[in-house]
Amino acid sequence: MARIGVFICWCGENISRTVDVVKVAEAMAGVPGVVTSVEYKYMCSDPGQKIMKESIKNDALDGVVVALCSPLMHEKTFRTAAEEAGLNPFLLEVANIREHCSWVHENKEEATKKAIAITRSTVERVRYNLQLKNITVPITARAMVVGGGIAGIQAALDIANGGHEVVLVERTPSIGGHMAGLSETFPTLDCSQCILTPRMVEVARHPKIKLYSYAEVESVSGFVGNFEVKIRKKARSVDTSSCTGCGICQEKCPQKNIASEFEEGLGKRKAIYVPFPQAVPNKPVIDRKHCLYFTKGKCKICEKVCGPKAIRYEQEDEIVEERIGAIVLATGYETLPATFFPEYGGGRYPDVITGLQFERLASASGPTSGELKRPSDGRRPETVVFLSCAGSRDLAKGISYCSKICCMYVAKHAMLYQHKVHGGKAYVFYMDVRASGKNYDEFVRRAIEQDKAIYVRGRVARVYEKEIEGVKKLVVKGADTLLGEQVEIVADMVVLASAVKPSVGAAALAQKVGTPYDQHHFYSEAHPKLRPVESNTAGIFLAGAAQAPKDIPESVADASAAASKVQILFSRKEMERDPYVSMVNSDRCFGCFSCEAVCPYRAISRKEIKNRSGEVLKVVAEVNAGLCQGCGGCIAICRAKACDLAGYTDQQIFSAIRGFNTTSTYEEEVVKK
Amino acid sequence: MSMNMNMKFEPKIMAFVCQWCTYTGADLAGTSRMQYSPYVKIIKLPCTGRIDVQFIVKAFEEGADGVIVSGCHPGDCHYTSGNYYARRRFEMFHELMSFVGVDMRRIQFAWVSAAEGRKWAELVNEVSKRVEELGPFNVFHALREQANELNP
Amino acid sequence: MDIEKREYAYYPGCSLEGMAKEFDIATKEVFTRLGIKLSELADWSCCGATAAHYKDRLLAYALPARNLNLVGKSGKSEVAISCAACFSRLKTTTMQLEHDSKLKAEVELVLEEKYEGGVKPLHILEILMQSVGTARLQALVTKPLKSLRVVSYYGCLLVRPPEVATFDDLENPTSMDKIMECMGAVAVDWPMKTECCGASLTLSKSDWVLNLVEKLLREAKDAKAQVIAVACPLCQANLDMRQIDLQNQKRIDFKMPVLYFTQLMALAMGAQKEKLSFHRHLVEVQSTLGAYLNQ
Amino acid sequence: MQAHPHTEQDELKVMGAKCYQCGKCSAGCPLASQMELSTSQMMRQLQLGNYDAIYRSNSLWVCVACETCQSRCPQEIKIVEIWDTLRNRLFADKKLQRKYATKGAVRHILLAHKIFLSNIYTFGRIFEPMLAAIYNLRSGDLFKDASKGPSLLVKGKLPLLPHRINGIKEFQRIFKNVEKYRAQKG
Repeated sequence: MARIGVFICWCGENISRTVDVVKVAEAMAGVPGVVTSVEYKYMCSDPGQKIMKESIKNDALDGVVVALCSPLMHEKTFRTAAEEAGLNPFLLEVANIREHCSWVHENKEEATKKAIAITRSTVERVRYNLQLKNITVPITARAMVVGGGIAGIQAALDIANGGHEVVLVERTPSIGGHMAGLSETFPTLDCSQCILTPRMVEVARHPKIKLYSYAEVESVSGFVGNFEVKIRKKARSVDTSSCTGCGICQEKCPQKNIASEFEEGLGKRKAIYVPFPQAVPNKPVIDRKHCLYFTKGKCKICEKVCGPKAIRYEQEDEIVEERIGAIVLATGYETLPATFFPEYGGGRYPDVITGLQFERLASASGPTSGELKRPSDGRRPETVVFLSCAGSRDLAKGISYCSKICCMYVAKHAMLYQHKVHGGKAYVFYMDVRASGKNYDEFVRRAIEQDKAIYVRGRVARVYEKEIEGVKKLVVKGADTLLGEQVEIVADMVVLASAVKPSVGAAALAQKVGTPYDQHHFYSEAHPKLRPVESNTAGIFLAGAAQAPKDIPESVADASAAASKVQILFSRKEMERDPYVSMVNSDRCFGCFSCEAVCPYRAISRKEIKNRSGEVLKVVAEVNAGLCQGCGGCIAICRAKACDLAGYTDQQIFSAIRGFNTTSTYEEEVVKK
Repeated sequence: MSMNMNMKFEPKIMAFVCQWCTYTGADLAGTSRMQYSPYVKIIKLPCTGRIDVQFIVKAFEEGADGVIVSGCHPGDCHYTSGNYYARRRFEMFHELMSFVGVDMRRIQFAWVSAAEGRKWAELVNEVSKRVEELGPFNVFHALREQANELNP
Repeated sequence: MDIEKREYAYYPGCSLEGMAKEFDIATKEVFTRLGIKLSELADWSCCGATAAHYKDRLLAYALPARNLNLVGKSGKSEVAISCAACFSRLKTTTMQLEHDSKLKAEVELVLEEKYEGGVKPLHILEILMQSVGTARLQALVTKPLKSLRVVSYYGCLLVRPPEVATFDDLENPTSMDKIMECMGAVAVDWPMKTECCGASLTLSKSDWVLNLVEKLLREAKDAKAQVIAVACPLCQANLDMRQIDLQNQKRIDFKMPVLYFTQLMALAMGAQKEKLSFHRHLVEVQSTLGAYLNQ
Repeated sequence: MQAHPHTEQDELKVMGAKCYQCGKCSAGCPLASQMELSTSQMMRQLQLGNYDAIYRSNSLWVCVACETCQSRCPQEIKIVEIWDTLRNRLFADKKLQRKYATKGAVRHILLAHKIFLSNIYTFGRIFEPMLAAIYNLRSGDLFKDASKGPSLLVKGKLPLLPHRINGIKEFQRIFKNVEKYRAQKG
């Protein structure tokens, strides 16, 4: 006969407001096998845990149900407490009566009934819980960082400086990310490249960092501590070991009118190119889509001029394999292109540009060497209109969230513009100014008070081009909602603070890695407050704007946090894991190996059953507990009912199903009482 | 299953959900305080790939009037392919159940991700409403009683 | 592309019987030349226009529903419409009644008959662009409107709301421009393609309409347009008629003929000028189009 | 300083709750300069349930339903639908009309719509000369556009005889049925 204890939490008023916890306790007290059933105001507090611990000892419990918040919150807390009291932690189960009950129902009678049913089902389930032991697996103390922007760079350096090897994978030909393209940074106005490039060089020189640039993650298998990663090194068409980075190939290449990605399309590059002068690695790549040799079959000028003979037209993509213990995803962001805004003429009018394009125009290393000129005719813009929330907080454009960084960079842009074009007029259309960082609001005030940016509260409905005295101008039709009036501004340039969204391919990478992401394809953190840089998948960590829009300081803080999480993981030689793995009953197994086919972890192997004389009687399936992740796919497919999943056995689940329904008449009696 | 005829029909609906996506999605509905119908009760599983069709049959046997099976969206499975296998299996199960005469409107397959608290609440309301309209699953429950009489 | 249809049910709309008779004539002329028959719906009635949906939402769906049922009864499933406003009302009705079963029941109640559904309202611009195609249009041009500078004015309801008017771009429509290019004219880009002309206020608050119209005409003039092409009777009336008021009240004479796009098409396809009723316009057409009329 | 008026939640307030006052509607409205409350201010009053302010303003009637606001609204609010409902309420309620629609532009615009509707009620289609004539008569603006009358007639723009549709009886029944239906529903 089981000896089960049930402990029900009020969670202050969170549960007790809609669930009559006393009645739940009464109801459970009457269930066969339940020897104690109590409720308490805050079960997770020290005194609350003490009640449970003492009961485990005094009532000699062999099963415990705690009815409270989601197991994601406190399952670990109570299992640890149970273990301290001498009970196998896996004999404790959580009944979720808060997130799944008290918070989502208003009617007290109905909620109480449901809470009783949930708790009762959990009691029935716990009867069949097995004593389990955590599994230990070895850890490969080697990290992979995906994405070579500021977040990836910071994470890689921190982990490497902590003494562990790091593999850094960057999709483009150089690390540096968006930060390398920024002009100056808020709220200090220090030059972006000046603070970033030393870090990039450090990455290149670090003995513990292996950099794969122009490379992408092909596949990831395995699990925390033991990932196997395949990386596709895209063909650069250049042998990086013999290339000296002298730049003569780039100089002589006749294909010169290709829109430069680094310059956000405002500058040109060659077909063989280094994206920007401070690139790391400072080795060129051939853009095969535009290269004359690859498109027309002749040219080969780069090969002719290359001193060290480093050009490799025949080079192919190469797949390399790496063993990795932890992965940091730092894949960053992109912004909506101007073409996304037909009402503002984006894509039709060359002087309607995005914030990132403005960064290049304002950057000393940019296509205009930092002089502000209109893309259309090179004239100095006398009036510039900045539109914040271009696409952000805009359900019609599919983006419900605030892009967070725009309010600050728009203020910065207005300031930089004023510094570069004295007497110029900067208008900023805004809905709210969200400047909630250290020295941030002061910065915005400075833009308004000292640099005379004219802030207009309202959105712009339309921008159209109109020739006035021989010059093409942009007519901006907005509203000043504080005055309740329409505003029309004739401008020379319109800058869209276009919305931040995750990089292209973020979701595809998440699927390869097996980690969740939200509807916008930002990576999901394990807990919004307490575990912001961990994903829900063990061993996968998050840094920077891949998780949500973030500015530089936040991305760096994230990256260092993720790096420290990686190092905590690497501080041990092996780690403990949940024991929820598949078990095979070799008496029942007849060796069809359907399980082997469905197992995504290659955890099923074949075991020969021999008689005394060594003859093979049959071959059965066997589970490698170190590899099994407990998905249960093998169990559902097994025709012989030979597999079962520890922690989620058929018996436990059948019993839980029964538990929901056997309560019906009983629960009603109690509730009516 | 006996029912007091004076009482309003309160359907019993059992939801088999995976712990990564739908369970967490239901948690999110809770943290967001979305109000929804109380008739759906959750059984947590590691993955929809773990769901044996026997669970569904068992649920009906034990008095359920409706069943929800919900996991991660295609391509999002934590275990890379569990939901894919589950889906294939349910395709076959679907035919089998229709063949034995189960009204398939009582079984709802869905994808609810960890971010879709709203979708979970809507799913619960939708299925509750439908099952309420369909009424108690007496045909199946009667079958069980007959079976019990045959094998006491 | 759809296989070209030879016959459509045709809903001219009230204005095309009166003020916009020339739109009706020109449209029929173009379609005849294309070998497409427009069979006018027997005993069609008013779509209710703006006034009906201001008064009562139910009335606003019931009046078009009557006409949609007439289309079904005539054995056709597609109805060609010239007037942008009628098109919008009829199409909105089909869309609303398709997914709002409560509204559909209400409409059937007041109609005293079933709403059959399944009818597709098409604006003639949509038919010309999507079903006929520019290549075929171009082939019929005999007197190209060479170097005639035309701005196309779409107004509101050819592009809005975007879920109803689906055949062109919301912010920068181009279908009429493309047709004008096919006719040999110079399709001039201008910023006022979809700005409202004041519409139904013309009856009650003509001074407001005057301001809006003045802005539109000024932009057309600034774009060095010679003619404005339109596809809506109310737009035409406002832009044409109010030029007389601008002369009288503000001493501004834009001399800007405002023509239905099918009039220009018919002209390019070689129709006799007498047939195109240019004399019905208040702003004199002859002096601008003279060269093309006397070809 | 006036206290914020508070009213019970209703269907329109719920629809209006999504508005975050960005002003994109007001910014693009072709008739904003004539409106006493801009589109976004109207939405704000709606959020407060201040129907008095909404009806006191001329905005509902200045609006020509060009749909510019709605097609650009970032919150996808059905602005025209909301305004139609507000207009429908006034059309259906004589008391409201007496309170809010007896003066100035509102009176004229409302009158024009009513005359338009009675015109199509009579003929099944619009008979334009009658429309203009009756409007001018009723509004007291006798000579409005009269100067154009003769030239329109000469140019053949105005037909001389009205056309009445054959199915005028059943057509008129639609109007009556709508009235009846509304009366039943209260």
